[in-house]
Amino acid sequence: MRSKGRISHDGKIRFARGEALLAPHLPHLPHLPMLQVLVPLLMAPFVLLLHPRGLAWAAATAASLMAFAIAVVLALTVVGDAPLTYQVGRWPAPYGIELRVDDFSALLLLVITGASSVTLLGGWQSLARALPSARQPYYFSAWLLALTGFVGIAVSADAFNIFVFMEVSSLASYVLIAGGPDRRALSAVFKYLIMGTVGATFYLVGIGLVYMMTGTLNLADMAVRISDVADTRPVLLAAGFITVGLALKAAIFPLHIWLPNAYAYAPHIATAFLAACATKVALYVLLRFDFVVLQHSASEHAVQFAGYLMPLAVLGILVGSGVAIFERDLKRLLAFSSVAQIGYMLLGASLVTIAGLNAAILHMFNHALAKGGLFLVVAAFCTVAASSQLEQIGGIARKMPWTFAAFVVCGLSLIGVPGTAGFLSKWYLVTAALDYGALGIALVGVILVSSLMAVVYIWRVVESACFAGEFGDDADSDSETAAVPPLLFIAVWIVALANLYFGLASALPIELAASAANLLMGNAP
Amino acid sequence: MYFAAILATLVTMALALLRAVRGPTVYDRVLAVNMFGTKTVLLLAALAFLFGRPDFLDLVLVYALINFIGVFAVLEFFRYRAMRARQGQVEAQRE
Amino acid sequence: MMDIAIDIASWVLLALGGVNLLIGGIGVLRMPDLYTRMHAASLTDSMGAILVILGIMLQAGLSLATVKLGVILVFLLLTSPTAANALAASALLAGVTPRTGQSLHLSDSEARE
Amino acid sequence: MSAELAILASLALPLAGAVLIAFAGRIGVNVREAATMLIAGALALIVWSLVPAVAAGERPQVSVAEVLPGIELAFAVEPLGMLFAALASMLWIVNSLYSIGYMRGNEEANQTRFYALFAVSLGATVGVAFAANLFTLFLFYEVLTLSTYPLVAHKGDRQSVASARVYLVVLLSTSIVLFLPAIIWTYLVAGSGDFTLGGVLAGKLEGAGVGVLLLLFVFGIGKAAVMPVHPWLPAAMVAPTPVSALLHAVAVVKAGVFAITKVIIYIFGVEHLAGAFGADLLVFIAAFTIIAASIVALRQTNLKRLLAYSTVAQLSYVVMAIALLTPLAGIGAAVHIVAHAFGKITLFFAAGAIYTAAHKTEITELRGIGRRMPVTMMAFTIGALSMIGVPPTGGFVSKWYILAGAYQADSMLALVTILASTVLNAAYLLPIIYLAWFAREDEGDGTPPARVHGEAPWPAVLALGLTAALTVGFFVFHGAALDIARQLLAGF
Amino acid sequence: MTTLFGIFLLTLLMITGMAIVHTRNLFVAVMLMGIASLLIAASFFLLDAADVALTEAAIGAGISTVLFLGALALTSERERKRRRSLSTSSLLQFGIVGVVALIVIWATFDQPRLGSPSAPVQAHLTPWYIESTRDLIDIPNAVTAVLASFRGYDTLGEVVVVFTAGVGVLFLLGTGASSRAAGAPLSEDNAGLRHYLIPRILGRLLIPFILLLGFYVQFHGEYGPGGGFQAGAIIAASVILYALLEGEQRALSVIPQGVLLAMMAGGTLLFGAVGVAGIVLGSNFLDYSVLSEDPVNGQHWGILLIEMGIGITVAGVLISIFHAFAARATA
Amino acid sequence: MDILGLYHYWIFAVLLMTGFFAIVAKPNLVKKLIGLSLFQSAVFLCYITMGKIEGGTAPIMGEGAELFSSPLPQVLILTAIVVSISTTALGLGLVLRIKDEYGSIEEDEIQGQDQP
Repeated sequence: MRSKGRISHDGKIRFARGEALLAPHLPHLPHLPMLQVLVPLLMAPFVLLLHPRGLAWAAATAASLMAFAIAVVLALTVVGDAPLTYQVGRWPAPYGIELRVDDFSALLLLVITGASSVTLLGGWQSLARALPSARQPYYFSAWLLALTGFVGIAVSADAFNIFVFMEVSSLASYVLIAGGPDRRALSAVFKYLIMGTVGATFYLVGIGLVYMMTGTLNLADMAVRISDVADTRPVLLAAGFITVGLALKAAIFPLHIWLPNAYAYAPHIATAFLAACATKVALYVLLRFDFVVLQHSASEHAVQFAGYLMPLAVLGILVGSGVAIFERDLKRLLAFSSVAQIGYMLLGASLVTIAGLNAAILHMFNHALAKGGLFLVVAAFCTVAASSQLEQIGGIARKMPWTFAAFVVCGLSLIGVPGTAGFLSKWYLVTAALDYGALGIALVGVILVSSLMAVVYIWRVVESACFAGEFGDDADSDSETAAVPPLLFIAVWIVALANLYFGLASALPIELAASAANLLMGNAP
Repeated sequence: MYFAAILATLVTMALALLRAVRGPTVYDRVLAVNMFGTKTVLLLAALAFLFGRPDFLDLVLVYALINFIGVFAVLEFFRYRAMRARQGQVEAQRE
Repeated sequence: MMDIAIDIASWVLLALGGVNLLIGGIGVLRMPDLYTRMHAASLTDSMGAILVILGIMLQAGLSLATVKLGVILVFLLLTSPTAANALAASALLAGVTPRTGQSLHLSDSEARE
Repeated sequence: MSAELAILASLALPLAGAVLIAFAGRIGVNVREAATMLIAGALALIVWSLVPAVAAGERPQVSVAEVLPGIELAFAVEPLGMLFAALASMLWIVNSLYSIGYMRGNEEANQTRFYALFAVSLGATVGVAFAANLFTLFLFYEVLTLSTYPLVAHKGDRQSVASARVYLVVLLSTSIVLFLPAIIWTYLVAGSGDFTLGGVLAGKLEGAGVGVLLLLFVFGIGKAAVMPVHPWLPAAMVAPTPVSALLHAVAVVKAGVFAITKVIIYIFGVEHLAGAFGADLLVFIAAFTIIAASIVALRQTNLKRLLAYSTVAQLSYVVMAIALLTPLAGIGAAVHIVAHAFGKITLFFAAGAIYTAAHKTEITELRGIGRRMPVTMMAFTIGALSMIGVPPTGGFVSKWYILAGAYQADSMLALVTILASTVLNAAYLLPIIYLAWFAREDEGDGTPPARVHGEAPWPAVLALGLTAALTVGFFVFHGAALDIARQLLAGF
Repeated sequence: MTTLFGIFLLTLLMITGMAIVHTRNLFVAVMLMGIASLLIAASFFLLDAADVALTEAAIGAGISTVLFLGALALTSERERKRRRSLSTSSLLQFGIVGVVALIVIWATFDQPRLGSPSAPVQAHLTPWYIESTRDLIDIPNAVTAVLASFRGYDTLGEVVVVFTAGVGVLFLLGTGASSRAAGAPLSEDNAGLRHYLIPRILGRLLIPFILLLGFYVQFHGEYGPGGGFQAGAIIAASVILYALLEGEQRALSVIPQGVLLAMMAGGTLLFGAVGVAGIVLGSNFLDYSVLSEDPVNGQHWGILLIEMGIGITVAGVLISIFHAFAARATA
Repeated sequence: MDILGLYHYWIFAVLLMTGFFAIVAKPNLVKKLIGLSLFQSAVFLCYITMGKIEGGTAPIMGEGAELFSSPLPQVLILTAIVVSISTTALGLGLVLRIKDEYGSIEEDEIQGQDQP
C-alpha cells in the first residue's frame, strides 16, 4: 500500500481511517471537498447584506470555522489513505471539473482555513477599529472570498479552474490589503494587482499552451497525455510561463518586490492571514505543476528545478534575511523574512528528492504557523503602539509581557529552535540537503547562516521591545488585558501554543507532508 | 460575392485606423472609432452570411447598440471635461 | 431567372456599397480638417451601410434574417448621424473651428493640438 | 511516586512554577519569594528522591512524544545526569535564598521576571540532565540559552544589552551552526541519537569523520566555553550576581561540559573514540584553554571578570579529563562538575555580597575588606582554595582524580597542564585574599574609606556560608557523589 | 480566404496595439483600445467564436471603454511628459520584451497549425462535448452547454470573480448612494446637455430596445450566441446609458443601490442554490439532471436558472461599479 | 499556407509583449491598466485560435452545420474576459483612490511621495 521511500513509523502514529470512523455521523462526507469551497463562497454574498457591524464579522468567522472543521475532517480522512475526488455536476473527469483532496491539498487546506479562522477570530476589534463601519460588510465579504479562492485552488484538479479561483483569491486579497489605514496601502496594492495579474496571465498562457498540445485541462489527464509531446517547444515554453507566473504569485526572489509593501501596509490582521497562506497557495500550484504535470515533459526535470530555481532559492534566502536585518519597520522586516522562508520551501523542492519535498511541504505548514503568529502579535502591538516601526514598539514587552512572550515563541519557531514547529522543517531540510552530496553541504551552510540571520532580525525586535524606551515600566503591566483585545490575545496564544504543540506532537502534518512528497515524486499513496 | 464588400470594409477599416492613429484632434479619433464601429457591424453582417449562419445577426445587433453607447460615453466625457474646465476658469477668476 | 436577377442586383448593391465605404475611408484620411472628414465619414457611412445591407437582404430573401438586417439598418441610420452630429457639436463647443477659404490649403500639422 | 512520574514532575515543576511565580508577583513580593523557595525545595526533594534508585543501578526512562519519526522527546536518568540534576536542584535553593538578599539589597527592577525566568532555566537544566537523546538535549540546551538571555540582560542598560547580545549570539550561533549539524549528522549516520552505553557511532562512522564530528560537538556546545567560543562568559558577568552564579555554577556552563561528557561517553563511546585522533586534539585544545584562560585571568582587574576567566579554565579541566578517556579521569570529570560548582558559587556569592554591601567591583578596591565582611571573605577564601585545589576543599578531590586519570592515560601534556594551571590559579587568586585580609583600607593617602558598611543582607550571607560549608564538606563527604560517578565506569 | 481576412484584421490589431502603447494621450489610448476590442471581436467571429465575440464587444468595447473614460475624467488625460531620452533601463525592457516575443514565436513552430483537425484540442475533448451537448443536454449552443453544465463550476468561480470585483470597488470607492449625501447636482450639470439634444432623444428611444435585446440575449443563449454574461453586460449598458442621459440621480432612483447590492448577492446565491439543489436532491453539486424527472429537462432548467443568476450578478456589479465611479465625479 | 497557419500565434506573441511592455515601461497607472488589458486580450486570441477547426463553424448547432470548432476554449475565454474586466475595474477603482490620496497617477511621483 505505502510505497517505498516513505519514512516509516513504528505504529505510534497512525490515524483511524477517517472515512470509516466518520461516515455514520457525516452523511455528506462525499460532498466535503465541494462543501469546503461552498461554505465560504455562499456565505460571502450573505455577509454583504448583513449590516449591523458585528454580524458580518460573526458570520464570516462562523463560515471560516466551519471551513476549518471541514478541513480537519478531510485531513483525517485522507491521511494515509486514498485521495477524495469529487466530480462537479457528476460529469466524468477530463470533461467535467474534478475536485481532488489528497494529502498535499489537505495540509494546505488546514493551513488556509486555520489561518483564516484564527485571524478572523482574533481580528474583530482590530479590524473594527481600522475600518469604517459602513465598509465592514464589504471587507468581511472580501475576506471570505479570499478564503474561497485559496480553498478553491487547493481542492481543484483542473488547471483552468485553478486560474479562476486564483483570480478570486487575488482580487479579494487586493481588497483585503487596500483596507490598510495608510495611503501607501493603495500604491502597494496597485503594484500587487499589476504583478499578480501578470502572474496569473502568464499562468493562463502556460496552461493554454499545454492545453494546445494535450487537449485537456484536467491535471491528471494532462500528466498522462503530456508524455506524447514531451520536449516540444510549446510545452517547454509553457513550463517557463507557468513557472514564472506562479513564481510571481508566490513572491519567489527576485519576483517578490510586490510583497513587502503589500504586507506592510495592509491591515495587520489581513497581513497575518495573507502571510500565512497567500504565497503558499501559489507555491502549491507550482509544485503540483512542476512535479506532477510537467515532469514527463522535461526529461531533464531535475535540471529544470535545480538549475534554475535553486540559485534563486538560495539568493532569496540570503537576500531576504539580509534585508530583514536592516529593516526598521517590523512588518516589512517580517515580510522580507517571508521572502527568505519561501526560499526555504523552494530550496527543499529544488532538491527534487522525497526528503527535500517533504521538508518544503512541512515548512509550508510550519512557516504559516510561525509567520501568522508573528503578524498577529504585531497586530496586538499596534493596538497600543502608533505604528509597527521598531522605535515605536520600543519597550512594549514591559507593557504586554504575555503577548510579547508569544512573539518570542513564534520568533523562535521562525528561527527553527527545537521544541517549536519551525525546527522540524529545518531539521528535514538540513537532512535532505545532507543527502544531496557535496553541494548539499554548501546548502546546509546557507540554511544555517540564514538561521543565524533570522536570530539577528528576530532579536533586534526582541531587544527593542524589551529594552528601548517609550513604554512605561512594570507598573503598567496590569493594563495588558485592557490594551490588547481579549480575542486577539487568545488568538495570539492559540497560534503560539500551536507552534509549541506542533514542535513536539507533529504527527499529522508530518504524515501529510510525507505522503504529499511521495505523491509529488510520482509514487502513488 | 460578399468578398468584395468584405474586402472594401476591411480596407476602409484600415484607413479609419490610420486616421485614429494620426489624429490630430481627439475628435478625429472619436470619429474614426465611430466609423470603425459601423464598419465592424457591416463586416460581421457580411461574414455571417458568408459563413451561412444568418442567425448570428443577433450579435451584429448588439454591436450596433454597444457602439452607440460607446459614443455616448465619449460625449459624456467631453461634457464633463468642459464642465471641469469651466469650473477651473471660474475658480481662477475668483482668485 | 429571378434568382440570377436578384444575385446581380445584390452584387451591384454590395459592390456599390463597398465603393462607397472606400470613398468614405479615403475621404476620412485625405480631407484637411475635422469637419470635412466628418462629412466624408458620415455620409458614406450611411450610404454604404444602406447599400451593403440591402445587398445582403436581397440574398437573404424573406426571412427572420431580413427583419434583423432591417433593424440593424435602422439602428445604424439612427445612431451614426446622431453620433456625428453630437461629435461635431462638442468639437465646436470645445473650440475646434472649421476651416474656410484659404486655410483649407494649409497643412494638417497646423491643426494639431 | 514512581520514577517516571518523578522525572516528569521535576521537569514540569519549574516550568509551571515560573507561571506561578509570575502570578505571585502580582500579589506581593513576599508571596513571590516564598513561592520560589517552595518550588526550589520541592524540586530538590523530587530530584533527590531519584538518587537512591539510580545509585542502586536503576535507569528510569520516560518517553513523552515522538517528534519526528525516530526522534523522540524522551528522558532517561543515568548517573551523570543524576549527579548534575541533584547538584543543580540543590544549588537552586541556596541561590534563591541568596537572590532574595541580593535583589532586595540592590533594589533591582523586574524582579518577578527574574524569578520566573530563573525557574524556567532550572527546568531547562533538569531537562538537559535527564535528556535521553541528542534531540531532547538540544531542545533543553536551547531553552536554557533563551531563558537565561533576559537574565543576563536584566539591567537593561546599554552595556548589559550589548553583553547579552554577545551571550546570545555566541551560544545560539554555535549551537545552530555546529551543534545542530553535528546532531543531524549523528542521526543520519547512526540512525539514532539515543544516549547508549558504549556509543551509537561505533561501526557507523570511522576515520577523520569522527574527529570532525567531535570538534563540531565540542565547539557547537558553546556553553562549555572551550576557546575560542568562550567570549560569552566574560561578557555575561554584567548580569546580577545570582545570575552569574546560575551561569557559572548551577546551570549553564555545567550544562555545557555535561553535554560534552555525555556526547563522548554515550554517543561516541569511549572505546570507539580511543583510536581516533579527535580525542588527542581535544586534550590539546582543552589544555590550551586552561593555560590561556588562566593567563588572561591573571591580568584582570575586575573581580567578576577574573572569576569568569577562572571558570573558562576550570571547565576545560572537565573537558580535558573526559577527553583523556580513562576511568579515573572520567570520575574526576564528574566530580569536578560538582566540586567546581560549590567553589565557584561561593566565590560569586561573595563577589555579589561585596557589591551589595560595598558597591565594589574592582580588585584594587578590596583592600582590607576582610575586616568589614569577615564571613564573606572567609567564604571567598575557601572558594579560592577550592579553585586552586588545596585540601581540605572539594577542589582537591576532583583534581586528584583528574591527575590520577592523566597519569593513567600516560598523558604528559595533561599532567603538566594541571600543575601549571594550579600555579596560575594560585597566582591570580591569592593576591585577592592577601589584599582583603592583610592590606589596610586607607593605605597610601590616609583618606577615610568612602563608605562605611558591614556584611550584606542576611539571606545572602547565609547562602554563601552554606556553600562555603558545602565546599569544605565535599572534601569529607564526597562518597555519595563518588558512588554515582563510579557507575560511569561501565562506559569505559 | 477567411484566413486572409483574419490575417488582415490581426495586422491591423498589431498596429493598433503598438499605437496604444506609443501614444501619450490616454484618451487616445482608450479610443484605440475600443478599436482593438472591435478588431479582436471581429477576429473571434472569424475564428468561429460567436459567443466570445459577443462578449468581447459588449464588455471590451462597451463597458471597458466606459470605465476607462470614467477613470480618465477623474484623473488626467495625458501621461506626464518626461525627458525624451532612451534610458538604458527602457532599452533593456524593450530588449527583454523583444526576446521573449521571439522565444514565443520560436515555440510556435512546433504548434498545430490554425484549423488543423488533428490538433489535440480538436481530437481529445471536443467530440465528446459536441455529442454530449446533443444527447445529454439537447440545446444547440455547445458553448452554453459547456459553460453552464459541463464546466459550470468554472462559471460559478467566474461569477464569484465578478462579485469580488464589485465588492472590491464598492469597498474602495464607497457606494454611489452613500457618498452623495451632499445633495443637489452642480448647476452646470445640465448646461452641456443642450448640445446633445438629438442624441438624448434618440437615446431615450433606444434604451427600451437595448433592454429588450439584453433579455433576448439572456434567454436565447441556449440557442444562439449569448447568455448571462453578455446579457448582464448589455442590460448594464442600457442602465449606464440611462444614467448618462438622465443623470445619476434618476438612474439610482430607478434601481436603488440596495437593489443593486441585492442583485450582486442574489445572482451569486441563485447560482449557488441551483448547485446545492443538486446535492439536496441526491446527486453532486451543479448536477442539474436531478432537477426534473427528465434529466435533459433538468439540464434545461438548471442552465436557465444559472444563466439568470449570472445575468443578475453581472448587471448588478457593472451598474454598481459605474455608479461608484460616477459618484466621485459629481461629489 | 503552412506558415500562415501560425500567423495568429505570432500576433499573439507580439501583442502579448506589447502589452507587457506597456505594463513594465510606462509609469502612468492608467496606461499600465490599458497595457494589462491588451496583454490579456492577446491570450484570448491565442486560446480562440487553437479552438478553430478548418472548415468548421461556431459550435452552435443549426441546419447544415456538421463540423464545429471546439467550444471549450471559447468557454474558457468567456470566463477570462470577465475576469479581465473585473481586474480592470478594480484597478481603475484603485487608480481613482490613488489620485485622491496622492494627487497623481504617475508611478514615480507616487514613489517619490512615499519616500520623502
